[in-house]
Amino acid sequence: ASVKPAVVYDIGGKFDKSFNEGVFHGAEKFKSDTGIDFRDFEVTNDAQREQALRKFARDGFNPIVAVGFGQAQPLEKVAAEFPNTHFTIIDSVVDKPNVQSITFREEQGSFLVGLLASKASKDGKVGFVGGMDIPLIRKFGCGYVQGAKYANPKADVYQNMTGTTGAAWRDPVKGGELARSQIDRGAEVIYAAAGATGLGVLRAAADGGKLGIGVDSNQDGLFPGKILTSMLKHVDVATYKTFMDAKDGTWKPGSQVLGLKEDGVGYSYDDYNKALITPEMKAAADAAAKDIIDGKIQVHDYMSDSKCPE
Amino acid sequence: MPVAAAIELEGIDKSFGAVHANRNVTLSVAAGSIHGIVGENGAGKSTLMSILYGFYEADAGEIRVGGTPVKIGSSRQAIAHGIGMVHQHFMLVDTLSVLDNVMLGAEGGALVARGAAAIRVKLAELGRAYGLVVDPDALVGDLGVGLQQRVEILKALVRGATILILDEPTAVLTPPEADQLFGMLDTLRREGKTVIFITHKLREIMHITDRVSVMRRGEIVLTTETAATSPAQLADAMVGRRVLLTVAKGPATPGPVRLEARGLTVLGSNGVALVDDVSFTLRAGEITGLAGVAGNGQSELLEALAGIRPIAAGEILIDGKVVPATSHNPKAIRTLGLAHVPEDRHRMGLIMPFEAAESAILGIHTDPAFGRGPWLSRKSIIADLARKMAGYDIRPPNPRLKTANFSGGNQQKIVLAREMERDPGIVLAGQPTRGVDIGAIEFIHSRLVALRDAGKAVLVVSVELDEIMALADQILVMCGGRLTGARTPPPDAANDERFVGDLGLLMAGVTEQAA
Amino acid sequence: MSAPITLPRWADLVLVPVLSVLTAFVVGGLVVAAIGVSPWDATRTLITGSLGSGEALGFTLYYTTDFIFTGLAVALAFQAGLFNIGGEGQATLGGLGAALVCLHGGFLPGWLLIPLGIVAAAVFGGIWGLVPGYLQAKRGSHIVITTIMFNWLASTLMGYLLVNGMRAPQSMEPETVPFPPQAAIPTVHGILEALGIPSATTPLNLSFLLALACAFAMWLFIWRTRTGYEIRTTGANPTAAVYGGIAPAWIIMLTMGLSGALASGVAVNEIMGVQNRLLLEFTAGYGFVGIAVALMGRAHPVGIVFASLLFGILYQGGAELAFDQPKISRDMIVAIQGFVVLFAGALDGLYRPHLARIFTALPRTRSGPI
Amino acid sequence: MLTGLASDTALILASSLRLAVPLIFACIAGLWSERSGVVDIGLEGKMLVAAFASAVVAYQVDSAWAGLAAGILASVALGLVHGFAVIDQRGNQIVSGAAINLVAAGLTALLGNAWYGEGGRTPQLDSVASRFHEIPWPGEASLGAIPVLGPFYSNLLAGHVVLTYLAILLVPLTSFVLYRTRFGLRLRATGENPAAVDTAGISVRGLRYAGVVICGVLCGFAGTYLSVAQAASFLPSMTAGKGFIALAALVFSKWRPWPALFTCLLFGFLDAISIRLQGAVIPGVGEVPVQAIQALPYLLTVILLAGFVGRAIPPKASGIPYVKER
Ligand SMILES: Nc1ncnc2c1ncn2[C@@H]1O[C@H](COP(=O)(O)OP(=O)(O)OP(=O)(O)O)[C@@H](O)[C@H]1O
Ligand SMILES: Nc1ncnc2c1ncn2[C@@H]1O[C@H](COP(=O)(O)OP(=O)(O)OP(=O)(O)O)[C@@H](O)[C@H]1O
Ligand SMILES: [Mg+2]
Ligand SMILES: [Mg+2]
Repeated sequence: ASVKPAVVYDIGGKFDKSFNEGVFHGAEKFKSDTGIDFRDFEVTNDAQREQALRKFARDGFNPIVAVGFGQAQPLEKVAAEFPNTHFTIIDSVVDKPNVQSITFREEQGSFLVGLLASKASKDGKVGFVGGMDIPLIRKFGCGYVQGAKYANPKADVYQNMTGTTGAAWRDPVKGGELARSQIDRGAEVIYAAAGATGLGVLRAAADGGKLGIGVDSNQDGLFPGKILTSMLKHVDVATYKTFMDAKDGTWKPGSQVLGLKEDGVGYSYDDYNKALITPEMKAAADAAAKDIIDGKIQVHDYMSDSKCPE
Repeated sequence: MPVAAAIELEGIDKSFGAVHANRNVTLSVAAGSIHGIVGENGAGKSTLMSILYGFYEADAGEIRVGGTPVKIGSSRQAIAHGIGMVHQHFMLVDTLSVLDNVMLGAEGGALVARGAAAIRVKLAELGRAYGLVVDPDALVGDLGVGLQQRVEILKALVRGATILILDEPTAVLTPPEADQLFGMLDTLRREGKTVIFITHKLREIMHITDRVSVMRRGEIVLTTETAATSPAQLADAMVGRRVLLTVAKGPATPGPVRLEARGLTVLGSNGVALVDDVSFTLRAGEITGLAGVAGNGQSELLEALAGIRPIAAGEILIDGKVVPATSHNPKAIRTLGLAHVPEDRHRMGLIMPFEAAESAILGIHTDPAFGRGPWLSRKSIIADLARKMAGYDIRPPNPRLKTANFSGGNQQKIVLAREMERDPGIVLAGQPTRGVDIGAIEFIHSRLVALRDAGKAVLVVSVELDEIMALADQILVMCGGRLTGARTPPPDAANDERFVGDLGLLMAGVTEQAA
Repeated sequence: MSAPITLPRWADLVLVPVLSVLTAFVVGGLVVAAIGVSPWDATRTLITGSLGSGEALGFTLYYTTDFIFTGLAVALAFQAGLFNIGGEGQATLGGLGAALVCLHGGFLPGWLLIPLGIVAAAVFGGIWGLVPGYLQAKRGSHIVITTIMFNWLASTLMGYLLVNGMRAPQSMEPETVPFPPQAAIPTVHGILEALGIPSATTPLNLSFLLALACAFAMWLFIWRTRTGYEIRTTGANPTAAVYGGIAPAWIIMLTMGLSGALASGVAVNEIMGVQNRLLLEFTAGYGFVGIAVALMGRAHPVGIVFASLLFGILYQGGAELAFDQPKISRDMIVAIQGFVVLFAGALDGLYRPHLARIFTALPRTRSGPI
Repeated sequence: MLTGLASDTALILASSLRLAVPLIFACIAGLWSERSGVVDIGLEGKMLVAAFASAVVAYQVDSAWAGLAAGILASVALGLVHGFAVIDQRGNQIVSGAAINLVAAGLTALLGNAWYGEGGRTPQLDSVASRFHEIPWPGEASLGAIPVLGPFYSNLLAGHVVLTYLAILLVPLTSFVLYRTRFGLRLRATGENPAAVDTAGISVRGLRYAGVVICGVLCGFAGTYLSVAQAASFLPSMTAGKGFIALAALVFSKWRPWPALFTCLLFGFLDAISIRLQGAVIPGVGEVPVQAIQALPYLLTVILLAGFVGRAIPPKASGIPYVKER
């Protein structure tokens, strides 16, 4: 089938060093593998989401990837208008016959990096710096805390959110200060789930002789030897697969929840951090991953009840 | 010419847009002399001096200093040619000390400290030589106007001025202060310095100057040895026709008290009493004149009576009833029948960017005559001003012209028409003829007298003693915020030397007890 | 010499702003060229993308609606001599007001719920404007600084409420549940379709008419009522206002309250007209655009409607441009806005002397020397 | 215990200082401009442009100092636009400042995106030469061990980037130039009564341009600090309102250098404390919401402006174009 893929990013923008960027990388990979070009658009206000989706659909683009939970409402409308166009929404669920919904179990990946952080620290003092204070980010934090406590029940997790507006994704200075304050209190490993703000967090950790943990894509190479690992959220894979499936005619609507089992989330282990993750740590993480997949460990999802078990 | 000319102006011309402020002015000032310049408001005196001082640039003409043609493009060049100027509106920085003000532009080095020491010495010398003593460390904003003027003169002298221009220096001085100034000018003249002295007061011209020039409508219409002229001749030259210095009015028939002030006190922002325990009454059918040198609390008193300034102590009674604190605001006081012609029409009385018709309803804009309920009917406000324009001969008679585009005199008439046509019981008129030509002055004076004769209580505040004496049935004098005296003028008061002298003492704060 | 520059009224109201805006566009064009995009292509995309089709026009007018509201808000404050930079925050609070009514008033019929929502938006936005007004009038705080602080406070407050209290349960997004359907302000395409006229789906809704009505109402209020007169007097000459028995403190608070209410029209358009739920940052910087709009429109409602249309074209056309040209990002529009404010606002004296010279020369050449 | 407290205090103060540095530069920048009579709400925009230019040049040339120079140049250029608009063209100063903020926000993001294709972000400054680094002081570790005083030495005094020390030095320097030199005297007078300066034979225009240029230079430092010292790249709208906070600080300090320093440190402290306070549990109230903490500086600004500084009287002539002939 001839595919004409398109992507509509969320307000954070294509280069948010986070999931929008992951989608972009997946689409780029598809382009370089197949030679099929794609179109994309960054929305700047709420009304443009619907506008962009409709415009792409009308211009015959198919499939169209909508990034971010903010697109759910507009997609619901536009998907109904264009029943023959295939849509994939990431991070939210839209129940329509021509929509594929992909969500991730970020709490599971965060659990694993929490476990690693706890193990990498001497006395279980670790930190978490979130971007904007929204449920999704609390979900990351909650999984992280559970992992850290799983590895060391006495673990101490410092949690900070950078802000309450969109600017919180783009404030590395504040991120850096938050990280420093956690370091001052004794944190040895800091997990940044904060878009570009995370760069400041990781840098502060590196400068302070501590370890950072990246998010979404593999950020281990940013400060080699100073980043313990990255919590991987394979939006790139999901995007690539959507485009590929569409190309091969195997694209299917419906809802997918990608967790550890589906290899939707995970942690990075490569040349950059081999020296930081001892075999013992790796074994513990892999064992926990297996237990999660087998259901022996239940990682609580903050989104399910807006609460995080203490 | 027997004496060398310190300054020669030839063919100076200057326009501000439509206003032709100086027309082909030629003037020669002899070195070592005091040269007076007189002329009506707006005649172009200040403009001419500002050109000489490099503050404005002339459109045409030549300036010669000591015989050599010079180009004075900035005040810096004027200073370099030995010219110093004391402006009509002081050019001082209130938040700086006297020393800093004097130093400004003559610091004597990149660092202030070194120059400051030198200037301190100089100030002390000048203080001794001319009796110009000022505390160099006082903040200029804290000084009275008299002392501020001293600072201005010191600024010029410190810069080594040999030619000193004084623009209406005596307007802000009490008679004794003025005498002291004249003493100083005399000293300067004896030292061979040249003084150009601008004033409205013909007495002063006759007293101190060697020569005098009269300006009218931007031109010099007369230059003569002072000894060879008379006040009457100068006045005629200023106005261009014979001047009636008196107002035609019959005897007053005072009625009941309309307004009474009891122990009024008004504080300035720094807590100083600007009006200090002032009590008086205004009667129906009588014009009360409030005399005093500008800046002695008259303005504040007027604004307090009109409800604009809060009163710190005392009370105001209108028709025998105390005005409660809740009614002490312009709106409520207006409804009690008080009209107020403010001293400064630009700042307070009018709204320059508005159409004249809109300026002409300020303060009465809530009047039901101008529209139903919340609405303002343009038709009726335009018709209203059109009617008043006819009655007050306001030109051009176009209510829709922008207020700013009327001449000063006509702007003043708009204010007067607005305030007087409301048929108020009490009229407060602050400087009603300031900046207004002689024809309009006569008109305004006759209006005020007509109001009196119609049984209104009228208070006229003026810094022009002649105006007070021409109009008032009762004269109050203020100095330093206090009422220093109340007088009933004798017949032909203006020519009564003793009476004028008495008022002068009161204006200087010399009260009966002390006298 | 620096004569008082008097231009014919039409030149002052039309020619000078048009020249200023043209200059801004020329400078914008230079920037576009500098980053390697043909200004001509960009202009073509801008125009066809904003006016070339029913859909484009719908979006353009939808943006125009927001800008009319915020432009009027800034202009009203201008009339009283106040600089209200707080449109963002006021609109945000307006959204809160509208949402509270819409979420809790589901039992009401639409004809009652919609007006109530609008009133609530106006009241909430008005209060958020009135408080800085009060602080300026009574405490002497600088209104520019306070309104900026209030923008931040509003977005923080909204963040808190949407994450903690008002968020739809089970929802990822900091936003409320959708409003009941009858709370939605009818859309233009919905109406057209109901009339059997096929039309593109756009967010344009009847708030547009409300915006136009507000423009007319503001004109009536400012130039035809006693209170409007008091506001203008306070702005033009505060001392004269006091003399005239006008209490500036009251006028400042009133004006800021009304200004905030006008700004919350953005909430009516966005929250009740388009999104039908309350969400974060729906104001999207429209409050700041209002400053540019008000300056360009000379603080006059008619001017503001036209300036809003221009900015609507810029926004919609600019989005198309960003669609078409990867090198041009959404920020281009912000920069052009800045140029417009600079040339139409701060540098509007640039052409005046030259124009005045031309105008004074014209009749002379026509009538010949006298 | 005591040592722990001292160490905590020192750390919070050090954090306050770091956060205050851009405010100090910007606030003193505003002071110079407004003391000369030119109101500048465009501090924000100038900082942003400086942050952008310095990050770009520091990256391209691989030199932090070249970045600083570029930041200063860019900021001064924008300042001159403001100067031209308000000094020569007598435009409205608030409006011109607002325009500058918009132009800066738009152009930096636009150019950043056009050049590097990362949504306006500039590349990370990874090399040592391209960033300002914290300068180690002798014996930081050993002296830091001294109880109570140690932490203050090693955390608060030592180990800041060079710009931080410059920011602190700037205050006495400003104070000296403003109050002790001819230039300062004239500049202050210009802000209060330009006519007095003019009649004293001094160019008002020259002094106001001087004020505007100094303001530009200092905003250049502020912006460079943000992108080249504090962060390691430029990000769109990374100033995040610091220019306005600096303006508020200027009002509090009543346009005086030393109080300006203390006000900026206070704001920095509020910010630092809000970072530390996050997640803290207050007895009886429970965990303080992030939002409440974050609103604190804004709320305090409003409250301080409304209550505690009283009426701050700006330089009398600031905001008013100097027009000789009405
Ligand atoms: N800067 C200016 N711009 C425009 N017009 C001006 C300016 N200065 C003075 N004028 C006008 O020029 C004319 C002459 O003014 P000038 O101040 O020289 O008068 P004057 O003789 O000093 O009057 P007064 O006795 O009131 O001081 C007046 O009509 C005045 O309005
Ligand atoms: N800025 C202006 N724009 C347009 N017309 C003006 C302006 N200023 C003054 N005029 C007009 O020019 C004429 C002369 O003004 P000017 O101020 O010189 O009057 P004047 O001779 O001083 O009168 P008055 O004695 O009443 O003050 C007036 O008729 C006035 O309407
Ligand atoms: Mg004069
Ligand atoms: Mg006149």
